[in-house]
Amino acid sequence: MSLHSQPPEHAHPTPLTYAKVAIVLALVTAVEVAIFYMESLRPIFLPAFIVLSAVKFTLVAMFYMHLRFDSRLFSGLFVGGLLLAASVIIALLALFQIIV
Amino acid sequence: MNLHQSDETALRPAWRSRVSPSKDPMSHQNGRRYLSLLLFLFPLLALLLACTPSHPQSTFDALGDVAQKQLLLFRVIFWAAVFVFVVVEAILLYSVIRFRRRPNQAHPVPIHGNSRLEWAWTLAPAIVLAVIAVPTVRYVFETGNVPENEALRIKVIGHQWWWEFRYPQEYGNVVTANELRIPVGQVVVLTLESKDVIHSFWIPKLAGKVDLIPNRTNIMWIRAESEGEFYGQCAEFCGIAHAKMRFRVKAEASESFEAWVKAMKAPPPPPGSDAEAEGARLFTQKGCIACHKIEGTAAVGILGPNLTLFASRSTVGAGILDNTEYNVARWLRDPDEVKRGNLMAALAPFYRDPTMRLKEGEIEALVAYLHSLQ
Amino acid sequence: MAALTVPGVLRRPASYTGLWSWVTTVDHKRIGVLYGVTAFIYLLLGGTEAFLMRLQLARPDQSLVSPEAFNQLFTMHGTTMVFLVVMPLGAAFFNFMIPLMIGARDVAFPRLNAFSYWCFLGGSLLLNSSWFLGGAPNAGWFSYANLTSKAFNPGHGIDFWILGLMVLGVASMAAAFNFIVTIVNMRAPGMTLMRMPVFVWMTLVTSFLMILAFPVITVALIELMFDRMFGTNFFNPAAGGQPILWQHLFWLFGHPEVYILILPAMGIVSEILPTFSGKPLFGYPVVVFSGIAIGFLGWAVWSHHMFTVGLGPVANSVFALTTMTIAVPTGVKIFNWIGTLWGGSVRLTTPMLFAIGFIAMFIIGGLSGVMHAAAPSDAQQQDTYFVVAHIHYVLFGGAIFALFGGIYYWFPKVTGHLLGEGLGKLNFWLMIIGMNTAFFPMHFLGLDGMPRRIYTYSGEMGWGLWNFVSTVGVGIVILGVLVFLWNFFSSLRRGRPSGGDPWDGRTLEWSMPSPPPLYNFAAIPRVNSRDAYWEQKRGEVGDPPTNSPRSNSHNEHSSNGPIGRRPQGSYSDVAEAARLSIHLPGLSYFPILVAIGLTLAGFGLIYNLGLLFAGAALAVLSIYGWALEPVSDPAGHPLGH
Amino acid sequence: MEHAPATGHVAIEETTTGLSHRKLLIWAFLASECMFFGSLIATLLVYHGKSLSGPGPKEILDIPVTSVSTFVLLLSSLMMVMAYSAITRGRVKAFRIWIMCTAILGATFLGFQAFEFRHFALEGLTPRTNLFGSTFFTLTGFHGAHVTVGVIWLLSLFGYSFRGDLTRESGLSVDLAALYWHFVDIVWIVIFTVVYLIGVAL
Repeated sequence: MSLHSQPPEHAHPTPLTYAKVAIVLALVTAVEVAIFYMESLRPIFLPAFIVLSAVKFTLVAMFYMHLRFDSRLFSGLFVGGLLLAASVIIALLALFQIIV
Repeated sequence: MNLHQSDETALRPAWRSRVSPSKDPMSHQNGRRYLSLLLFLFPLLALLLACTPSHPQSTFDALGDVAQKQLLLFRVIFWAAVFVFVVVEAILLYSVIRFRRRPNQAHPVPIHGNSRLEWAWTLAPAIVLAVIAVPTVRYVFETGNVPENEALRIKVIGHQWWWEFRYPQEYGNVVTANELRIPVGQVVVLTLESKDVIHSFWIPKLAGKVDLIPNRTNIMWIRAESEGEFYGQCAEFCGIAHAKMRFRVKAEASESFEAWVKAMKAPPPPPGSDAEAEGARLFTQKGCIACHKIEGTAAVGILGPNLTLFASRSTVGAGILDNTEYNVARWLRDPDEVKRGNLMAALAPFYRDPTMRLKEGEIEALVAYLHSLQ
Repeated sequence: MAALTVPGVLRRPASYTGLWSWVTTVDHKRIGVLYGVTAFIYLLLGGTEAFLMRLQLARPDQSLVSPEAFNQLFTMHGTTMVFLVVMPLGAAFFNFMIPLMIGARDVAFPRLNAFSYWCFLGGSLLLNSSWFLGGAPNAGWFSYANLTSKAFNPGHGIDFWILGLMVLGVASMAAAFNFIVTIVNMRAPGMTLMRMPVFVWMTLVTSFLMILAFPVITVALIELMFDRMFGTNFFNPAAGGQPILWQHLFWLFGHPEVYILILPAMGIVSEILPTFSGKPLFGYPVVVFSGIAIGFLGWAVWSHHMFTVGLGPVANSVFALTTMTIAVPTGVKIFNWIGTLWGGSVRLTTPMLFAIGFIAMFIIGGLSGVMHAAAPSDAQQQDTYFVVAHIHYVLFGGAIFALFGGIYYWFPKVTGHLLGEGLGKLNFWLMIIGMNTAFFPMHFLGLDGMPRRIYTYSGEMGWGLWNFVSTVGVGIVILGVLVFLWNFFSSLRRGRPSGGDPWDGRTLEWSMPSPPPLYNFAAIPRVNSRDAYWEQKRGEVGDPPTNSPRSNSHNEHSSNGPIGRRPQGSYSDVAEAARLSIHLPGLSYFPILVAIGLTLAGFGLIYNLGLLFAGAALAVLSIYGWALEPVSDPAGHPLGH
Repeated sequence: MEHAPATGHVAIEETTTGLSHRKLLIWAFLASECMFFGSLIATLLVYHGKSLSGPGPKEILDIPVTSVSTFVLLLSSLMMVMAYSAITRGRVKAFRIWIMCTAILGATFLGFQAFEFRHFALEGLTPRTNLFGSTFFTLTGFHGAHVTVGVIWLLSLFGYSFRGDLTRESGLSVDLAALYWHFVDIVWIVIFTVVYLIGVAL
């Protein structure tokens, strides 16, 4: 239980950090699209897309949504919801035999 | 966490602890205990009365492999549950009665918990459940997986609110309705499909239910160990006439089963009387043939139940009425009165339009014809 | 923020008396009362629906109720009892008690709380209006696709069901968000998580279940609505749709929902038992963690409602095992409750009888639950009266008993009067005898092959006797409820005055007068232990009660006993709040306006696009009004003088 | 997190955790939204490749166009943090510019979506066509509805800033809108990957 967490830190990212994150996000998106058009990479499509979008997801959540700097309670709430949603998706895919 | 008291403290009755006067705004009465004992005896007594296997859909009277396995598992869990029930309710009642507030009683010792006890009563149910889990998983597979040996495969199709049974090619693609005939002692694999909404196929004495779901094929298997007629009923709510979506399963010796298959393929006998001939004519003229099929005649409809060898069935209206002349006439006169919502009453022109109503004489002729089909 | 009401349109309401003060109230106690009274009316309605069904089934081949009506009755009975009775009765206690138990002056978002109630009322009226607008929904409270498709269900009943549930879902979620924030963020100093009363804990777990489970049913409802209204194919077999997707989504919500219904009940029982045993709750941390564990496991068991849809032996085994696992934390709770009684000084007051009745009945429901967990034998029980027996032992013998216990326990706190004990005990015995007579025979019926949801059966089935007994049992339950109503109305004004603390209570709500003043706590108490108020009274552990409510001016009331008929939220309370410079949240029109807008939009989706836009516009404008309106009146104190 | 600058006093409620009520609320809300979009995505994936008739994702989705709109939405997130950063530093004018940019980019994204929906309808894919149509339009439609709500929220904040309602003390109000906006952005990150890239490729 991390409900009694430390008061939030005040080390904000600067606009420069935000811009850097944006550049990374744009690059990763570009890489995704590039991979998409490389037929030779077809076998690794699925893991590559999942990893790359997870990277983007994490960057936005950690920097733009300040989860990295904010109370752990917020991270707990959000990640909890996220994990439950992911488990539901995976369980349904298994039950409908899309994945085994 | 205050889990440091010893067992003795935890279990020491309150009235042995500190005694000092205290006031209680609510006075209490004695003598309720016998009432509450009675209360808990009642269900057990009732249970003894109820477990008589005289009912046509009793799950206690298992006459097929699958139902027997399910019943055996039920009995195992039931007795475990009875044991837990008796022990826990007894302790509950005991502690309520034993630790009733006595006059001039002090505050009891404030016990916050006991970690050894907590472990014990976490493990106890876990162990009971582990014991139950083993046969459960075993029977999930035994009842779920179809036995390997040569089996008769019958397709069951659920309709609002009747059943269609289609036999495989080896049995001449025979199609029948609301009465499933199977050879006794043989594994029968049923593939379950639905034409409209979800239904559930259930013959309590032979096997637990499996659903029939549109756009999906389910499989179940049954094996009747003795000859006889078994009751079945749709178990998934499927609309207005759900309560009247019943059927029968007839398990018979393989010779008579083969004979029935052969008879199903033969054309019907020529009319034996004027009434039967008139009925046959009406069956065509009134349009019955648009929905019903009778092997070897002009009736080739598929919307309604196949009526080949109708007279050899025990029931009419999907298992709801005995197949007597009176009941067939009743059904023909006003199907909606017998079975509200059924599609024959909704679709057939002579029920939709009051001016086209069947006359009594016509009904008699139709009954005579239908009962000649055997 | 500048003071703002929508200029020239709405003056901010200022009256704390009269009908409008109830319409515009944001006081958690009043909202709790509104929730409780509304839910109880629906209990009477749902009970009437049940009784009509029982009369129809009392003998074979009866035709008291037409099949069409029967299908509507069981659909609405289930929907009503789940969404309009057990959940809101729980919400009534959340509302009234949680702030008092954690030492707060109100909930975190008072207007959101009011909105939650009005949405609940709007959704419930939307749902029930179907009775008069062409027929109630008729596909069961689970409304399995594709029986709900336009093709098989052309009327508007299902549309009312969909939209009613959506609006009710908004209400539940609004309440749940509010209680999460309130409990996490508004506890009195010293009230750590592990000092919170168990009822508060169970409310927290329930709230999390609500905010995570309701989106799933919302998506299912949206898909069903789109299928019916716009011709999409989610559950359309002809286009390859899978009707069992509905079942998965429904039970993904539906099983956590079962714990949404039962966890608050377990919380109430965990409050009543220690109070009347004179002992702290046995194994508090274990009880709390079992509650959390039940909340988590509730997500991993939904397919046990689907053992007969042919998921295959592997899936059936997995869900059978996860389901059995739940029996462990449940059993642990029951043992700890018995441990609380053990060695105590048990006072068999009415709330205590209901709490003990809860345990006794819940054991039966729990054990039949384990029987259902065994997938193979469940294949015989699924969709039979055995399941009906099971859910009624859990939801009637369980949830309703605990809620009645809660009503008897907290009625004096809400009204300042005790409910009559004699009538209370009569009420209890009638209900427990009645429910066992009504529901125990259903076990036999189910095992003797009687399916659920059939409007009639033929005499040859041999089900006549037990059905008759069951109907008699429901009659006895109804007598019990009538006794309760008699007790309620006679005690409301003439019941014995209770004073602030009639039961020798343990938790903070008993430390204040009854009914509590508008602002709850004149001085926010400091908490040093779990049974904070016992500690103050007995001085057993913790610090001496220096900064406690005992020492504030309001305790004169409670030590003087009854406070007569001081109406809640009276002018004197408001003046007193002003004197103590307590900022009360201001009254507001906007919560009810948003709720009306949503409800109208619901009707609009069924009947008329214009109405839809009008409702949506009202909701949006009111949300702006809400956002621009300061929480408390900036004039300094809420009287506005 | 209250981004209280050293000088300004923030009228924060005294809370048990030290966190603001509203911020706790929005995070709980976002957790709940995860389940909402999770269920929609689950439906889409369960029906992936199960349509009985065309057109499917391979025939109809246009990766280059959607890549651009994805980029637009990502860029709007950057504008949003800049707006937030500006308001916490008390630069109201800069805030107005950034938040307007965010709203415009959001609206541009919606424009792309409207174009896409219309184009698909002309190509013969509507919500009624097949399972893909039903699941695709419902999922992306609800995402679009969230973006629309976000744009309205942002414009409202823009408006408040002229009433003097928005000062550096009310950074929290912007923070809440920002969290919502970024959430909508990351939902799109998932949708772009799952529906578009994976949907077309596999």
